[in-house]
Amino acid sequence: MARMNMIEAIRDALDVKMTEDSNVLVFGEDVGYFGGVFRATAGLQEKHGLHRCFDTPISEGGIVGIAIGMAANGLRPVAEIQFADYIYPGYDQIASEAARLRYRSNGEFSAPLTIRTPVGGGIYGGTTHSQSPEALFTHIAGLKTVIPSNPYDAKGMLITAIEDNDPVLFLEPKRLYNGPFYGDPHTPSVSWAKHELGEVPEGHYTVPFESVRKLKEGEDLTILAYGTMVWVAEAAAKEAGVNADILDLRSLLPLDIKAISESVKKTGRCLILHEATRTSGFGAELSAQVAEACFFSLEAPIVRVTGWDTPYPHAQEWAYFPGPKRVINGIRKVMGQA
Amino acid sequence: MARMNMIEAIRDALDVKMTEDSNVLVFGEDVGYFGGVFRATAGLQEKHGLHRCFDTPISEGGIVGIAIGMAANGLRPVAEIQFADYIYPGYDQIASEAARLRYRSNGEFSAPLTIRTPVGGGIYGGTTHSQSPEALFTHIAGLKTVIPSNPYDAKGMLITAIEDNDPVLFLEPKRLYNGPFYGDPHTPSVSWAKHELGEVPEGHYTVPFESVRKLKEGEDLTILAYGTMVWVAEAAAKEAGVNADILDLRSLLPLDIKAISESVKKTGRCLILHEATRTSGFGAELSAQVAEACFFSLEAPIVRVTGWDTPYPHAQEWAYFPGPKRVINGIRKVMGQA
Amino acid sequence: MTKKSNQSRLYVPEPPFRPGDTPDYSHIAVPVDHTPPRPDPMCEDHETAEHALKLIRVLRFNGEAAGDWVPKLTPDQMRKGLRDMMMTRAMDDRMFNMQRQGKMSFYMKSRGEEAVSVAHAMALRIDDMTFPTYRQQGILIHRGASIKEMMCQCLSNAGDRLQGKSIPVLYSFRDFGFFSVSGNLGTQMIQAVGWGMAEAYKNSDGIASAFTGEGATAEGDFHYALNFASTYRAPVILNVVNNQWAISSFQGIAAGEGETFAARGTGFGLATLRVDGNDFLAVYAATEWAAERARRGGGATLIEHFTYRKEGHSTSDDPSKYRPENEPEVWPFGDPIDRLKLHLIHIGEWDEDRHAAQEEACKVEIRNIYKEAEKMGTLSSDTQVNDFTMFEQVYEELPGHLKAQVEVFKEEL
Amino acid sequence: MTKKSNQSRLYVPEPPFRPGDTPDYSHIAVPVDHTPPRPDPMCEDHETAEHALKLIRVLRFNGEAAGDWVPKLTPDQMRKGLRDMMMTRAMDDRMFNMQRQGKMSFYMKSRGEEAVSVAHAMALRIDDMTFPTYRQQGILIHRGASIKEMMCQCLSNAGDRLQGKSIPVLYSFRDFGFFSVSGNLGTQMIQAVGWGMAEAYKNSDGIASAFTGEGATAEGDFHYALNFASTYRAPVILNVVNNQWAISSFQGIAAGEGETFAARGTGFGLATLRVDGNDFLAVYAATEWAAERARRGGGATLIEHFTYRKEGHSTSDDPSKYRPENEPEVWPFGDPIDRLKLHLIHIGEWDEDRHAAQEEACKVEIRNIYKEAEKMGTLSSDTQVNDFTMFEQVYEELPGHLKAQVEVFKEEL
Ligand SMILES: Cc1ncc(C[n+]2csc(CCOP(=O)(O)OP(=O)(O)O)c2C)c(N)n1
Ligand SMILES: Cc1ncc(C[n+]2csc(CCOP(=O)(O)OP(=O)(O)O)c2C)c(N)n1
Ligand SMILES: [Mg+2]
Ligand SMILES: [Mg+2]
Repeated sequence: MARMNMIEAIRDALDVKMTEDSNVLVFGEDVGYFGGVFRATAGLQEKHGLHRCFDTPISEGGIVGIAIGMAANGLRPVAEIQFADYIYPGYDQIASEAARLRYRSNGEFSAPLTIRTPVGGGIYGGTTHSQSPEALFTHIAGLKTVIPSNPYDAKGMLITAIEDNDPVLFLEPKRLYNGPFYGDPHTPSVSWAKHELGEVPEGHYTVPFESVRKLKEGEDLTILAYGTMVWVAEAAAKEAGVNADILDLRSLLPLDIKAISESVKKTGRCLILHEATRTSGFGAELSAQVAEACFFSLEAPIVRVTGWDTPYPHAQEWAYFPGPKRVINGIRKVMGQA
Repeated sequence: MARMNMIEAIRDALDVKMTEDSNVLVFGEDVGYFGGVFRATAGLQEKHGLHRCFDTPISEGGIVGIAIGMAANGLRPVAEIQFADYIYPGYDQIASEAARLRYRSNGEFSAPLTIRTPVGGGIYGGTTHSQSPEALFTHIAGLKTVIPSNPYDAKGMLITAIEDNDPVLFLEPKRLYNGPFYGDPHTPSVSWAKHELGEVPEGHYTVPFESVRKLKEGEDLTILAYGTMVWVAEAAAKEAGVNADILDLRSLLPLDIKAISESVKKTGRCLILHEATRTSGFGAELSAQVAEACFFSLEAPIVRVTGWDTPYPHAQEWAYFPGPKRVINGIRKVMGQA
Repeated sequence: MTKKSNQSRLYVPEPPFRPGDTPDYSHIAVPVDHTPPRPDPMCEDHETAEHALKLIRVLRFNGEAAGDWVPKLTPDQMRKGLRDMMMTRAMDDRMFNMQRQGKMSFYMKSRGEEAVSVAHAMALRIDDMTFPTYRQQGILIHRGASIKEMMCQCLSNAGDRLQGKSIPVLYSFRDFGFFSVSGNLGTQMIQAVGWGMAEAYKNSDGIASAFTGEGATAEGDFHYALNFASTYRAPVILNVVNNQWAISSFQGIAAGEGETFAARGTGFGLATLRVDGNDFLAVYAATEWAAERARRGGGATLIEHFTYRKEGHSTSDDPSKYRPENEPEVWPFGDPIDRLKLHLIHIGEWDEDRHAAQEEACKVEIRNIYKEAEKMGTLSSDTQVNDFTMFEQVYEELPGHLKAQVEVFKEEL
Repeated sequence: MTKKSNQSRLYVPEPPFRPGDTPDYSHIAVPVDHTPPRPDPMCEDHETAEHALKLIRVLRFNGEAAGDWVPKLTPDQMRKGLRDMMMTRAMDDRMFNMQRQGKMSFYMKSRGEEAVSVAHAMALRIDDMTFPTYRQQGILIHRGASIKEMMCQCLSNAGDRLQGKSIPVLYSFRDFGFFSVSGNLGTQMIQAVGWGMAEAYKNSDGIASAFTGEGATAEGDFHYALNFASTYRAPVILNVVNNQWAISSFQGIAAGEGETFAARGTGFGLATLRVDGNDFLAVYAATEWAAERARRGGGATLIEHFTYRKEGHSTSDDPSKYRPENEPEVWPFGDPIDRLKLHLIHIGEWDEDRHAAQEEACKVEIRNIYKEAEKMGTLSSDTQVNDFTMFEQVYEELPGHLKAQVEVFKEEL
């Protein structure tokens, strides 16, 4: 066991897989010698060689494109997209190609690749360093979309992703790299060193995707969250004085709808959180599925607390971010107190 | 008044605007001399000149990119993407650029462009000529996404789109080009010539976006549909013998949630239809919004009837398509009969 | 290049001839000494810069094979090439007619371009992975894939290895080095580079060869392919099939002021060849050169195959709407089958009678294969693909939500 | 070009020097007769093919201006250019320091590249729309945009014309022909072509000029720009600022085996110039040439500005992690300010004292402007941007769902 922050856990997962399996290659913009703008691949080139971890041209479409060709040819590429905001030039290769190669060839070819990319706000990154585009990928059949909220999961899920025989989009909430973030930028940051989920086993282990992690057992309401919002949920529930079942979804597609509906059937109330733009965000799908599965148990309307339907502004970052206040207001609404 | 099919109505809208406003330019793959693979621009180059309606390289990113530059410089470009399945290479220019230019420049620049593109199945187009990617666009703040279901609306809404000062994605259900389609490929096609909505006024008129069109007044349940599914809804409701309030949404973003919730409050039941892949489809957003607005009026869970979470298969097209049987099963479920 | 105005004006290129015009292509008449010399395949890239602007030719119109690029092919090999092209054409014709009879939803012919696929395939190893578009069926025919299986794919019937998932012509034949064809233009170019990088990474000497139409070179994927192939010196061949047309758009829309598509590679430091795509021996020779270069670590070559799309874009297209009906006939580079035939006759290895007999034999063989294929169903008969297969191969294993959808689907049957 | 292996191997380019190495750039030492002749701006594109491989230079290291490309600039104009560069640098230095003090979230300097933006802007008309990246602040300074407004944008304060919506440096100044800078690399290139096409369509003689770093040429948008500019003969200048680095990646990652970035345009039939980007007069001359060509209907020019990024990529970057610390000093092309200064002194129009005084004056002026700007707030002070402005300018008018969200937001205040 070692204490790691989330970047270290991710790097460790890559290191474990690169050591185990010479088919695992790591590449992306600035990931080679330098080790990535968030340092997730620092030291990997030095340790595993220039051919195992290298820089690419600034071309997200090209990065995904070569990953597909390599994956179809037996390798296990792990590509980094520097910020999720820059994934769109690669969107066609992801959605039309990686996700559908197995289908269109009826299983003759497939694309077992992993795309890692940082998501979310909280670093004053403005419109182009803060996005959470998960819902644009959960609509794509053939792709898996997952998002860890802590170092332990990050390592285990990344290993699962690399070993998965289908393409996986692995989203990394950048605001959590150094520690859990409870939603208030003005209180000093906590570090993973002080959190039990910063305990990361050495070597190989996996965390399955379709397996909700329950943060807290509660009876009053169910809170569905993923990524950064998991920690905001915890803080807000505490502040609101409610006894919440808080579920960290880990994987959005596939989704552990069984665990989710069990919880909502128990509590009768459901709050859904995400940082992304509200309309057609993944919260919509969660809301629809929960209502479909638990209609007769619901005692109040499901409430979504989300980012606004605007680009992510720079100066107004904390007015955009669905912080504790917005979440608490949401809790009150679900609890019928507002 | 003239009888027009949907292609003719679209062409007429372009012609009206090109005649009225020399800033309106039309371009895309094969749209010039040939007039487009669906003939929507046939004759426009001959009538308005080579500079007003022309072919582009096969580069959806380039097409949207020049449209942004032109629109920012005072023109009113109308770009055609040959099939919506091919829009992804232009996704970055649409989502990151066209949709956000006004915001990031705080109104100093904007991109009043229109992108027309055919969507939906029903022509044995398989995975790459059948998609309905609307939900990938309704998540994008700054963009409007609309979809007409008949010639009258198509013309009026396209003129609205061209005159709109924000970027508009104008989706054309290709299965409706020649006539309404009631969901059964084995019964002979009907033509717009025989349908009242094939009556299209001459000259300039507009149909506002945020204005649901009620197909049928009913009390038993509300059916929310758009594009091709509007007509399938009509046929299925009839066959199921229910008295449905059928709403043709016309515009997905912005959405006329007021009219929608009035209807659901009245009927207490809601069925949502779309052809697109289910997970994170626009039906999820509709379901969430309806539940938020009408929770206490709902007598049964909202039901979504959609395409499957698979690519659109070729031979199994009609097994994929949410045809009358699936819709009727959905109706039964909403009515508590299943 | 068209003369420039003395003021900036929106310029929109137009093809020289439209329906009603009498096409005259004498300006691209074919000079005998047009062919540039054959450099060593491991030469520096700039040594092929002029090749991007010229046209590698071997077969003269009198049937002679001449010049630096004459490949060492035996008469048997050439006869096999001829037959593969003729089989390809016979199959195309048959399938086109069957589509017209409603047996399948769609079809795409490769008439006029058969040398590009057949000769190219012949110069590769069978384990070199090709990344084709929808007009390289000749690769499969040359490599001996089952024509019946190809037809069953087009018919989406019980014999379709893709179980009806894809539209006709988007074949996938891994064992024959034929990558699953995508309906999205261009995407395969950069994937081929990734495939080639993987070969190099594994220290294998396999290579990849990718095809795009000249129209689709405008996609970003083409640029990515040139760039990544250049940066990582990937063992790939990037082929641009310039058949003059992209549906209704003439090549000038994609080419712009650029003189050739091969020249697109020059700025990337790739080797660049431009070849008469209707000349079987020239295509073979250029491919052989590029394959050797790639295999030996010399990196990628961009080959422009200069040819002509003699028929409509697909069964959905009517080319008389946008080009003169007789343009295919007056196109000055002849027909690839006729030209190889003439060469074989010229060297005394073939004659008109054998040719006529072979033409008939191909037709009969294709007809017979087709009959067998059709026995397994057609799209217009009761499709014999089990509808439930549509849920398979989305993922390796059926996830929970798809299992649920299978159940919903059962209710509607 | 590095020697090739005799077997295909995955090749990954590496920069010549890494931290700890002693960088030696004598191999790109600067020949005196490197400069190609100046053709007529309306020449055929292939007449500039060699220009893509050479380097247009005017200023010798001894301060002399020589050769075909010496532009007709008065001493006053050159002094203005010098001052604009010095102001740009002074502002960059100040803002960098203020970022370090937490006054703003982020900043990006353009040290070493000031000639590229200032001289380029000087050779354009003010109504020519530029499509910059984040390192062309010199255009705004040259064109006389308010430095205070620029600073307020970086500070996201009450004086920010963008009301805090964008991160620092992503300016938008329509009245100064400065298109809203995008955080997404490359996208502006093809937009500029569209802008230029619109100018041509309107029969205006305005042109557009777009900038990309050499790293971002790998994006598809660069390819689209070359292609569409070529096809429609758009009146645009496409500038590649090759400052050797893209964050931590040396130019070889983007360039691959390609010899120059200018050569990327050759295959498209564009005019292609490659210019010493540290040479104010050469940048001016090349831009003037390209602008004339575009304005008169000659179409687009691709200009590679060969320069060097002397500082970190941004305030978030530490270049000593990936390149030798003294590399900027040993880079053989000198400093753009020093070189223009020397020229002015050489022709007797400037001296060391005046230069020192001007340097001090720029510093003071910038400091004073900054003080005024900071009075309007900083990101770390109570931000003076009204939070509700975040809902504005998403659309021209607030749609219903955003009105509802405004109400929800009110509840949390
Ligand atoms: C990304 C994308 N855009 C558009 C299309 C529609 N489309 C199919 S084929 C074609 C023309 C292709 O022309 P070319 O590349 O020259 O190939 P050819 O058909 O001549 O072999 C077009 C526009 C597509 N399939 N994919
Ligand atoms: C589409 C996209 N991908 C990645 C990034 C992240 N990024 C910002 S600047 C940069 C390097 C750009 O290098 P270059 O184009 O050479 O410009 P320079 O910084 O040297 O001026 C990268 C990778 C981005 N902003 N946009
Ligand atoms: Mg073509
Ligand atoms: Mg750079």
